[in-house]
Amino acid sequence: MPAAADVTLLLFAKARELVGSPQVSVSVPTECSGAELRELLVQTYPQLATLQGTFILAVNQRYLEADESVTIRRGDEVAVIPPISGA
Amino acid sequence: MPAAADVTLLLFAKARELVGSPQVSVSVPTECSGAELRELLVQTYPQLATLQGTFILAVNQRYLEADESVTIRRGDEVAVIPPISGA
Amino acid sequence: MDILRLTNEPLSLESISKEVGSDDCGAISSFCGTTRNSFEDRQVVRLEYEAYEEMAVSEMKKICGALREKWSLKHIAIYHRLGVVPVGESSIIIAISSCHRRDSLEAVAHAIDALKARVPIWKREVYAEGGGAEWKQNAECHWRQKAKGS
Amino acid sequence: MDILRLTNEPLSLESISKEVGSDDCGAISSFCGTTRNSFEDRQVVRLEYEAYEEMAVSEMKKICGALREKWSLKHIAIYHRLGVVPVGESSIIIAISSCHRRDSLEAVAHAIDALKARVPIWKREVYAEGGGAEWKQNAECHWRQKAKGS
Repeated sequence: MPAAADVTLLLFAKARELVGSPQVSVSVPTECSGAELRELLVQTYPQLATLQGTFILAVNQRYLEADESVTIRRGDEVAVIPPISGA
Repeated sequence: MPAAADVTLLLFAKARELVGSPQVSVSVPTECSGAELRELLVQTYPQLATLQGTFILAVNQRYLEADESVTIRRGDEVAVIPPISGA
Repeated sequence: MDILRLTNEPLSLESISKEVGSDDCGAISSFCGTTRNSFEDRQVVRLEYEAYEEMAVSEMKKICGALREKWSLKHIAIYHRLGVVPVGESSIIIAISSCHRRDSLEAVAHAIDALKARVPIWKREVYAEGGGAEWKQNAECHWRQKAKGS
Repeated sequence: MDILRLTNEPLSLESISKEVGSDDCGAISSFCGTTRNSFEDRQVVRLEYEAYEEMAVSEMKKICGALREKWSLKHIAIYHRLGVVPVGESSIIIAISSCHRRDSLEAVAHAIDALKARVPIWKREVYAEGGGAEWKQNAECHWRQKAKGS
Protein backbone atom coordinates (compact mmCIF):
# COMPACT_ATOMS: atom_id res chain seq x y z
CA MET A 1 0.00 0.00 0.00
CA PRO A 2 1.46 3.34 -0.96
CA ALA A 3 1.44 6.02 1.72
CA ALA A 4 -1.79 7.97 2.09
CA ALA A 5 -2.85 11.31 3.53
CA ASP A 6 -6.15 12.68 4.74
CA VAL A 7 -7.00 15.83 2.85
CA THR A 8 -9.89 18.25 2.54
CA LEU A 9 -11.73 17.85 -0.76
CA LEU A 10 -13.54 20.98 -1.97
CA LEU A 11 -16.42 20.61 -4.39
CA PHE A 12 -17.87 23.39 -6.53
CA ALA A 13 -20.79 24.03 -8.85
CA LYS A 14 -22.04 20.81 -10.48
CA ALA A 15 -19.58 18.70 -8.50
CA ARG A 16 -20.99 20.07 -5.25
CA GLU A 17 -24.51 19.31 -6.41
CA LEU A 18 -23.60 15.76 -7.44
CA VAL A 19 -21.81 14.86 -4.22
CA GLY A 20 -24.24 16.81 -2.07
CA SER A 21 -21.66 18.66 -0.01
CA PRO A 22 -19.25 21.59 -0.52
CA GLN A 23 -16.44 19.75 1.20
CA VAL A 24 -15.52 16.29 2.46
CA SER A 25 -12.50 14.59 3.98
CA VAL A 26 -10.82 11.91 1.88
CA SER A 27 -7.70 9.76 1.94
CA VAL A 28 -5.41 10.03 -1.09
CA PRO A 29 -1.93 8.73 -2.01
CA THR A 30 0.93 11.05 -1.08
CA GLU A 31 2.53 10.62 -4.51
CA CYS A 32 0.46 10.49 -7.69
CA SER A 33 -0.30 12.19 -10.99
CA GLY A 34 -3.27 14.41 -11.77
CA ALA A 35 -4.86 11.71 -13.86
CA GLU A 36 -4.39 9.09 -11.13
CA LEU A 37 -5.83 11.35 -8.46
CA ARG A 38 -8.82 12.20 -10.61
CA GLU A 39 -9.47 8.51 -11.29
CA LEU A 40 -9.28 7.72 -7.59
CA LEU A 41 -11.72 10.47 -6.68
CA VAL A 42 -14.25 9.22 -9.21
CA GLN A 43 -13.90 5.73 -7.70
CA THR A 44 -14.39 7.16 -4.22
CA TYR A 45 -17.31 9.36 -5.33
CA PRO A 46 -19.06 7.63 -8.25
CA GLN A 47 -21.48 10.58 -8.36
CA LEU A 48 -18.63 12.48 -10.07
CA ALA A 49 -18.66 10.03 -12.98
CA THR A 50 -20.86 12.27 -15.11
CA LEU A 51 -18.21 15.01 -14.79
CA GLN A 52 -15.31 12.70 -15.60
CA GLY A 53 -13.34 13.95 -18.58
CA THR A 54 -14.46 17.53 -17.98
CA PHE A 55 -13.20 18.38 -14.49
CA ILE A 56 -9.66 19.18 -13.43
CA LEU A 57 -8.10 19.23 -9.97
CA ALA A 58 -6.30 21.86 -7.95
CA VAL A 59 -3.98 21.13 -5.03
CA ASN A 60 -3.51 23.95 -2.54
CA GLN A 61 -5.09 26.40 -5.00
CA ARG A 62 -2.85 25.43 -7.87
CA TYR A 63 -4.09 23.67 -11.01
CA LEU A 64 -2.82 20.10 -11.37
CA GLU A 65 -2.32 18.90 -14.94
CA ALA A 66 -3.22 15.30 -15.78
CA ASP A 67 0.38 14.35 -16.54
CA GLU A 68 1.83 16.29 -13.60
CA SER A 69 3.13 14.54 -10.48
CA VAL A 70 2.36 15.94 -7.05
CA THR A 71 3.30 15.27 -3.44
CA ILE A 72 0.31 15.52 -1.12
CA ARG A 73 0.49 15.96 2.64
CA ARG A 74 -2.02 15.54 5.44
CA GLY A 75 -4.26 18.60 5.67
CA ASP A 76 -3.67 19.70 2.09
CA GLU A 77 -6.58 21.12 0.12
CA VAL A 78 -7.66 19.35 -3.05
CA ALA A 79 -10.41 20.83 -5.21
CA VAL A 80 -12.62 19.36 -7.91
CA ILE A 81 -12.94 22.04 -10.53
CA PRO A 82 -15.65 21.63 -13.21
CA PRO A 83 -15.25 23.68 -16.41
CA ILE A 84 -15.28 27.33 -15.42
CA SER A 85 -17.79 29.98 -16.52
CA GLY A 86 -16.69 33.18 -14.85
CA ALA A 87 -17.61 36.63 -16.21
CA MET B 1 -11.19 87.26 -63.57
CA PRO B 2 -12.72 83.96 -62.57
CA ALA B 3 -16.06 84.05 -60.82
CA ALA B 4 -15.96 84.73 -57.08
CA ALA B 5 -18.26 84.16 -54.13
CA ASP B 6 -18.48 85.72 -50.68
CA VAL B 7 -18.20 83.04 -48.02
CA THR B 8 -17.98 82.79 -44.25
CA LEU B 9 -14.48 81.82 -43.12
CA LEU B 10 -14.35 80.04 -39.74
CA LEU B 11 -11.10 80.11 -37.77
CA PHE B 12 -10.20 77.81 -34.92
CA ALA B 13 -7.54 77.34 -32.26
CA LYS B 14 -4.21 78.84 -33.38
CA ALA B 15 -5.72 80.18 -36.58
CA ARG B 16 -8.32 82.12 -34.61
CA GLU B 17 -5.59 83.54 -32.38
CA LEU B 18 -3.45 84.56 -35.35
CA VAL B 19 -6.23 86.29 -37.28
CA GLY B 20 -7.83 87.66 -34.13
CA SER B 21 -11.38 86.60 -34.93
CA PRO B 22 -13.38 83.37 -34.96
CA GLN B 23 -15.00 84.22 -38.28
CA VAL B 24 -14.65 86.63 -41.18
CA SER B 25 -16.21 87.17 -44.56
CA VAL B 26 -13.98 86.59 -47.57
CA SER B 27 -14.26 86.44 -51.36
CA VAL B 28 -13.00 83.23 -52.99
CA PRO B 29 -13.10 81.71 -56.49
CA THR B 30 -16.13 79.54 -57.22
CA GLU B 31 -13.94 76.82 -58.75
CA CYS B 32 -10.58 75.88 -57.29
CA SER B 33 -8.54 73.12 -55.65
CA GLY B 34 -7.82 72.75 -51.97
CA ALA B 35 -4.21 73.84 -52.48
CA GLU B 36 -5.24 76.90 -54.48
CA LEU B 37 -7.82 77.94 -51.88
CA ARG B 38 -5.33 77.50 -49.07
CA GLU B 39 -2.75 79.60 -50.92
CA LEU B 40 -5.30 82.34 -51.53
CA LEU B 41 -6.35 82.45 -47.88
CA VAL B 42 -2.73 82.84 -46.75
CA GLN B 43 -2.35 85.70 -49.24
CA THR B 44 -5.53 87.29 -47.92
CA TYR B 45 -4.53 86.69 -44.28
CA PRO B 46 -0.72 86.73 -44.04
CA GLN B 47 -1.10 86.05 -40.31
CA LEU B 48 -1.86 82.46 -41.31
CA ALA B 49 1.58 82.07 -42.87
CA THR B 50 3.02 80.43 -39.76
CA LEU B 51 0.37 77.71 -40.08
CA GLN B 52 0.92 77.15 -43.80
CA GLY B 53 1.81 73.54 -44.54
CA THR B 54 0.07 72.34 -41.38
CA PHE B 55 -3.54 73.45 -41.79
CA ILE B 56 -6.22 71.94 -43.99
CA LEU B 57 -9.56 73.34 -45.12
CA ALA B 58 -13.13 72.20 -44.82
CA VAL B 59 -15.97 73.36 -47.04
CA ASN B 60 -19.45 73.02 -45.61
CA GLN B 61 -18.10 70.76 -42.84
CA ARG B 62 -16.34 68.42 -45.22
CA TYR B 63 -12.54 68.07 -45.41
CA LEU B 64 -11.08 69.36 -48.67
CA GLU B 65 -7.94 67.57 -49.86
CA ALA B 66 -5.17 69.61 -51.48
CA ASP B 67 -5.62 67.95 -54.86
CA GLU B 68 -9.42 67.97 -54.72
CA SER B 69 -11.50 70.38 -56.77
CA VAL B 70 -14.50 72.12 -55.26
CA THR B 71 -17.35 74.36 -56.37
CA ILE B 72 -18.02 77.13 -53.88
CA ARG B 73 -21.19 79.16 -53.73
CA ARG B 74 -22.12 82.42 -52.05
CA GLY B 75 -22.88 81.83 -48.38
CA ASP B 76 -20.87 78.61 -48.15
CA GLU B 77 -18.87 77.92 -45.00
CA VAL B 78 -15.12 77.48 -45.32
CA ALA B 79 -13.05 76.54 -42.26
CA VAL B 80 -9.33 76.79 -41.53
CA ILE B 81 -8.48 73.64 -39.59
CA PRO B 82 -5.12 73.52 -37.82
CA PRO B 83 -3.79 70.06 -36.84
CA ILE B 84 -6.34 68.52 -34.47
CA SER B 85 -5.74 67.46 -30.89
CA GLY B 86 -9.04 66.09 -29.68
CA ALA B 87 -9.28 63.61 -26.79
CA MET C 1 -1.50 48.62 -7.66
CA ASP C 2 -3.76 45.61 -8.30
CA ILE C 3 -7.30 45.78 -6.88
CA LEU C 4 -8.90 42.34 -6.98
CA ARG C 5 -12.33 41.80 -5.50
CA LEU C 6 -15.00 39.13 -5.32
CA THR C 7 -18.19 40.64 -3.96
CA ASN C 8 -21.90 39.96 -3.55
CA GLU C 9 -22.63 43.69 -3.86
CA PRO C 10 -23.59 45.49 -7.10
CA LEU C 11 -20.59 46.82 -9.02
CA SER C 12 -20.06 50.50 -9.83
CA LEU C 13 -18.11 51.32 -12.97
CA GLU C 14 -17.70 54.93 -11.83
CA SER C 15 -16.12 54.11 -8.50
CA ILE C 16 -13.95 51.30 -9.90
CA SER C 17 -12.78 53.66 -12.65
CA LYS C 18 -11.94 56.29 -10.02
CA GLU C 19 -9.93 53.71 -8.09
CA VAL C 20 -7.61 53.16 -11.05
CA GLY C 21 -7.52 56.84 -12.04
CA SER C 22 -4.27 58.70 -11.54
CA ASP C 23 -3.29 62.30 -12.30
CA ASP C 24 -0.14 61.15 -14.08
CA CYS C 25 -1.99 58.83 -16.46
CA GLY C 26 -4.30 59.88 -19.26
CA ALA C 27 -6.01 56.60 -20.20
CA ILE C 28 -8.50 54.33 -18.46
CA SER C 29 -9.91 51.39 -20.41
CA SER C 30 -12.64 49.20 -19.04
CA PHE C 31 -14.84 46.23 -19.71
CA CYS C 32 -18.18 45.47 -18.16
CA GLY C 33 -19.88 42.06 -18.55
CA THR C 34 -23.61 42.09 -17.84
CA THR C 35 -26.39 39.53 -17.52
CA ARG C 36 -28.20 39.11 -20.83
CA ASN C 37 -31.93 38.40 -20.90
CA SER C 38 -31.66 35.39 -23.20
CA PHE C 39 -29.42 32.54 -24.22
CA GLU C 40 -30.14 30.70 -27.47
CA ASP C 41 -33.81 31.70 -27.51
CA ARG C 42 -34.37 30.86 -23.86
CA GLN C 43 -35.35 33.67 -21.54
CA VAL C 44 -32.82 34.16 -18.74
CA VAL C 45 -34.23 35.32 -15.40
CA ARG C 46 -30.89 35.68 -13.58
CA LEU C 47 -27.39 34.33 -13.24
CA GLU C 48 -25.96 32.84 -10.06
CA TYR C 49 -22.21 32.86 -9.57
CA GLU C 50 -20.00 30.95 -7.17
CA ALA C 51 -16.22 30.87 -6.83
CA TYR C 52 -13.30 29.03 -5.28
CA GLU C 53 -12.56 32.37 -3.72
CA GLU C 54 -9.00 32.03 -2.52
CA MET C 55 -7.85 30.41 -5.73
CA ALA C 56 -9.82 32.87 -7.87
CA VAL C 57 -7.98 35.80 -6.29
CA SER C 58 -4.69 33.95 -6.65
CA GLU C 59 -5.32 33.31 -10.35
CA MET C 60 -6.32 36.95 -10.83
CA LYS C 61 -3.00 38.01 -9.30
CA LYS C 62 -1.20 35.84 -11.82
CA ILE C 63 -3.17 37.48 -14.62
CA CYS C 64 -2.09 40.91 -13.35
CA GLY C 65 1.52 39.80 -13.28
CA ALA C 66 1.28 38.59 -16.87
CA LEU C 67 -0.40 41.85 -17.96
CA ARG C 68 2.33 43.94 -16.36
CA GLU C 69 5.02 41.93 -18.11
CA LYS C 70 3.57 42.85 -21.46
CA TRP C 71 2.14 46.34 -21.01
CA SER C 72 3.03 49.50 -19.11
CA LEU C 73 0.12 49.81 -16.69
CA LYS C 74 -0.55 51.98 -13.66
CA HIS C 75 -3.46 50.36 -11.81
CA ILE C 76 -5.49 47.24 -12.54
CA ALA C 77 -8.92 46.59 -11.01
CA ILE C 78 -10.79 43.32 -11.49
CA TYR C 79 -14.14 42.98 -9.71
CA HIS C 80 -16.23 39.85 -10.10
CA ARG C 81 -19.68 39.63 -8.57
CA LEU C 82 -20.87 36.49 -6.77
CA GLY C 83 -24.33 35.30 -5.85
CA VAL C 84 -27.36 36.46 -7.83
CA VAL C 85 -26.79 38.85 -10.72
CA PRO C 86 -30.12 39.99 -12.23
CA VAL C 87 -30.62 40.75 -15.92
CA GLY C 88 -28.93 44.00 -16.95
CA GLU C 89 -26.54 44.12 -13.99
CA SER C 90 -22.76 43.69 -14.09
CA SER C 91 -21.06 40.44 -13.14
CA ILE C 92 -17.54 41.62 -14.04
CA ILE C 93 -15.80 44.95 -14.29
CA ILE C 94 -12.18 45.26 -15.36
CA ALA C 95 -10.64 48.75 -15.39
CA ILE C 96 -7.00 49.51 -16.17
CA SER C 97 -5.11 52.80 -16.27
CA SER C 98 -2.01 53.60 -18.31
CA CYS C 99 -0.16 56.64 -19.62
CA HIS C 100 -0.82 55.59 -23.20
CA ARG C 101 -4.14 54.25 -24.33
CA ARG C 102 -2.84 51.31 -26.41
CA ASP C 103 -1.49 49.69 -23.24
CA SER C 104 -4.71 49.72 -21.23
CA LEU C 105 -6.94 48.96 -24.24
CA GLU C 106 -4.97 45.83 -25.12
CA ALA C 107 -4.52 44.80 -21.49
CA VAL C 108 -8.26 44.88 -20.77
CA ALA C 109 -9.01 42.63 -23.76
CA HIS C 110 -6.32 40.22 -22.59
CA ALA C 111 -7.51 40.29 -18.98
CA ILE C 112 -11.07 39.26 -19.75
CA ASP C 113 -9.82 36.42 -22.00
CA ALA C 114 -7.43 35.19 -19.32
CA LEU C 115 -10.07 35.40 -16.60
CA LYS C 116 -12.52 33.32 -18.64
CA ALA C 117 -9.78 30.76 -19.28
CA ARG C 118 -8.30 30.32 -15.81
CA VAL C 119 -10.18 31.83 -12.88
CA PRO C 120 -12.30 29.26 -10.96
CA ILE C 121 -15.69 30.96 -11.01
CA TRP C 122 -18.90 29.25 -12.12
CA LYS C 123 -22.15 30.56 -13.56
CA ARG C 124 -25.58 28.99 -13.25
CA GLU C 125 -28.13 30.29 -15.70
CA VAL C 126 -31.73 30.32 -14.47
CA TYR C 127 -34.44 30.30 -17.14
CA ALA C 128 -38.04 31.47 -17.16
CA GLU C 129 -41.26 29.44 -17.19
CA GLY C 130 -40.04 26.24 -15.62
CA GLY C 131 -37.08 26.09 -18.00
CA GLY C 132 -34.86 25.11 -15.08
CA ALA C 133 -31.23 26.07 -14.61
CA GLU C 134 -27.90 25.09 -16.09
CA TRP C 135 -24.22 25.31 -15.14
CA LYS C 136 -22.40 27.01 -18.03
CA GLN C 137 -18.95 26.34 -19.50
CA ASN C 138 -16.67 28.99 -21.01
CA ALA C 139 -15.43 28.13 -24.47
CA GLU C 140 -12.15 29.62 -23.23
CA CYS C 141 -11.80 27.27 -20.22
CA HIS C 142 -8.16 26.29 -20.56
CA TRP C 143 -8.61 22.54 -20.06
CA ARG C 144 -11.73 22.27 -22.20
CA GLN C 145 -9.57 23.43 -25.05
CA LYS C 146 -6.92 20.86 -24.27
CA ALA C 147 -9.54 18.11 -24.13
CA LYS C 148 -10.83 19.17 -27.55
CA GLY C 149 -7.32 19.11 -28.98
CA SER C 150 -6.47 15.63 -27.70
CA MET D 1 -28.31 54.02 -31.51
CA ASP D 2 -25.44 56.53 -31.68
CA ILE D 3 -25.16 59.02 -28.82
CA LEU D 4 -22.76 61.81 -29.78
CA ARG D 5 -22.22 64.73 -27.46
CA LEU D 6 -19.97 67.74 -27.11
CA THR D 7 -20.44 69.28 -23.67
CA ASN D 8 -18.90 71.74 -21.24
CA GLU D 9 -20.16 69.66 -18.30
CA PRO D 10 -18.15 66.98 -16.45
CA LEU D 11 -18.54 63.50 -17.95
CA SER D 12 -19.90 60.52 -16.03
CA LEU D 13 -18.70 57.07 -17.04
CA GLU D 14 -21.51 55.45 -15.04
CA SER D 15 -24.32 57.30 -16.76
CA ILE D 16 -22.79 57.02 -20.23
CA SER D 17 -22.29 53.30 -19.67
CA LYS D 18 -25.93 53.00 -18.61
CA GLU D 19 -27.00 54.77 -21.79
CA VAL D 20 -25.40 52.10 -23.96
CA GLY D 21 -26.45 49.22 -21.69
CA SER D 22 -29.09 46.86 -23.01
CA ASP D 23 -30.64 43.72 -21.49
CA ASP D 24 -30.02 41.77 -24.68
CA CYS D 25 -26.29 42.56 -24.74
CA GLY D 26 -23.67 41.24 -22.35
CA ALA D 27 -20.66 43.44 -23.11
CA ILE D 28 -19.89 47.13 -22.60
CA SER D 29 -16.38 48.32 -23.41
CA SER D 30 -15.25 51.84 -22.67
CA PHE D 31 -12.38 54.26 -22.88
CA CYS D 32 -11.83 57.32 -20.76
CA GLY D 33 -9.19 59.96 -21.62
CA THR D 34 -8.20 62.19 -18.72
CA THR D 35 -6.06 65.29 -18.21
CA ARG D 36 -2.57 64.29 -17.12
CA ASN D 37 -0.63 66.48 -14.70
CA SER D 38 2.48 66.72 -16.87
CA PHE D 39 3.75 66.71 -20.41
CA GLU D 40 7.45 66.11 -21.08
CA ASP D 41 8.50 67.26 -17.61
CA ARG D 42 6.32 70.35 -17.65
CA GLN D 43 3.56 70.59 -15.09
CA VAL D 44 0.12 70.85 -16.68
CA VAL D 45 -2.44 72.97 -14.82
CA ARG D 46 -5.38 72.29 -17.11
CA LEU D 47 -6.44 71.61 -20.69
CA GLU D 48 -8.76 73.83 -22.70
CA TYR D 49 -10.69 72.30 -25.57
CA GLU D 50 -12.51 73.90 -28.48
CA ALA D 51 -14.30 72.32 -31.44
CA TYR D 52 -15.77 72.98 -34.85
CA GLU D 53 -18.92 71.61 -33.26
CA GLU D 54 -21.15 70.87 -36.23
CA MET D 55 -18.34 69.22 -38.17
CA ALA D 56 -17.10 67.35 -35.10
CA VAL D 57 -20.50 65.71 -34.65
CA SER D 58 -20.67 65.00 -38.37
CA GLU D 59 -17.25 63.31 -38.32
CA MET D 60 -18.23 61.31 -35.23
CA LYS D 61 -21.29 60.06 -37.11
CA LYS D 62 -19.04 58.89 -39.92
CA ILE D 63 -16.87 57.07 -37.38
CA CYS D 64 -19.96 55.31 -36.00
CA GLY D 65 -20.96 54.25 -39.51
CA ALA D 66 -17.50 52.81 -40.13
CA LEU D 67 -17.55 50.98 -36.78
CA ARG D 68 -20.94 49.43 -37.53
CA GLU D 69 -19.71 48.22 -40.92
CA LYS D 70 -16.97 46.23 -39.26
CA TRP D 71 -18.43 45.10 -35.93
CA SER D 72 -21.81 44.00 -34.58
CA LEU D 73 -22.62 46.77 -32.09
CA LYS D 74 -25.74 47.72 -30.17
CA HIS D 75 -25.18 51.29 -28.94
CA ILE D 76 -22.25 53.68 -29.36
CA ALA D 77 -21.72 56.71 -27.12
CA ILE D 78 -18.98 59.26 -27.75
CA TYR D 79 -18.81 62.21 -25.36
CA HIS D 80 -16.12 64.88 -25.74
CA ARG D 81 -15.79 67.64 -23.21
CA LEU D 82 -15.15 71.26 -24.28
CA GLY D 83 -13.85 74.26 -22.34
CA VAL D 84 -11.66 73.77 -19.30
CA VAL D 85 -10.81 70.21 -18.24
CA PRO D 86 -8.83 70.17 -14.98
CA VAL D 87 -6.16 67.60 -14.14
CA GLY D 88 -7.64 64.19 -13.40
CA GLU D 89 -10.96 64.84 -15.12
CA SER D 90 -12.22 63.22 -18.32
CA SER D 91 -12.08 64.92 -21.69
CA ILE D 92 -13.40 61.93 -23.66
CA ILE D 93 -15.55 58.93 -22.90
CA ILE D 94 -16.36 56.30 -25.49
CA ALA D 95 -18.67 53.46 -24.46
CA ILE D 96 -19.92 50.73 -26.79
CA SER D 97 -22.25 47.78 -26.17
CA SER D 98 -22.32 44.50 -28.07
CA CYS D 99 -23.55 40.95 -27.59
CA HIS D 100 -20.00 39.60 -27.79
CA ARG D 101 -17.10 41.30 -26.10
CA ARG D 102 -14.63 41.11 -28.98
CA ASP D 103 -16.83 43.46 -31.02
CA SER D 104 -17.08 46.27 -28.49
CA LEU D 105 -13.47 45.90 -27.29
CA GLU D 106 -12.08 46.27 -30.82
CA ALA D 107 -14.57 48.97 -31.78
CA VAL D 108 -13.62 51.20 -28.83
CA ALA D 109 -9.92 51.00 -29.72
CA HIS D 110 -10.74 51.88 -33.31
CA ALA D 111 -13.09 54.72 -32.30
CA ILE D 112 -10.52 56.57 -30.23
CA ASP D 113 -7.92 56.24 -33.01
CA ALA D 114 -10.39 57.52 -35.62
CA LEU D 115 -11.47 60.40 -33.40
CA LYS D 116 -7.90 61.54 -32.85
CA ALA D 117 -7.28 61.33 -36.60
CA ARG D 118 -10.35 63.08 -37.97
CA VAL D 119 -12.57 64.94 -35.53
CA PRO D 120 -11.92 68.74 -35.52
CA ILE D 121 -11.34 69.36 -31.83
CA TRP D 122 -8.32 71.23 -30.45
CA LYS D 123 -6.51 71.13 -27.12
CA ARG D 124 -4.59 73.95 -25.49
CA GLU D 125 -2.28 72.82 -22.71
CA VAL D 126 -1.75 75.34 -19.92
CA TYR D 127 1.43 74.96 -17.87
CA ALA D 128 2.38 76.00 -14.36
CA GLU D 129 4.68 78.77 -13.16
CA GLY D 130 4.53 81.11 -16.13
CA GLY D 131 5.21 78.24 -18.52
CA GLY D 132 2.51 79.60 -20.82
CA ALA D 133 0.20 77.57 -23.00
CA GLU D 134 0.45 75.59 -26.22
CA TRP D 135 -1.89 74.26 -28.89
CA LYS D 136 -1.24 70.54 -29.25
CA GLN D 137 -1.21 68.31 -32.33
CA ASN D 138 -2.26 64.67 -32.42
CA ALA D 139 0.31 62.36 -33.96
CA GLU D 140 -2.70 60.66 -35.54
CA CYS D 141 -4.05 63.82 -37.25
CA HIS D 142 -4.80 62.42 -40.70
CA TRP D 143 -3.17 65.19 -42.71
CA ARG D 144 -0.08 65.54 -40.50
CA GLN D 145 0.69 61.99 -41.48
CA LYS D 146 0.24 62.73 -45.16
CA ALA D 147 2.52 65.74 -44.90
CA LYS D 148 5.19 63.58 -43.30
CA GLY D 149 4.87 60.99 -46.03
CA SER D 150 5.33 63.45 -48.89
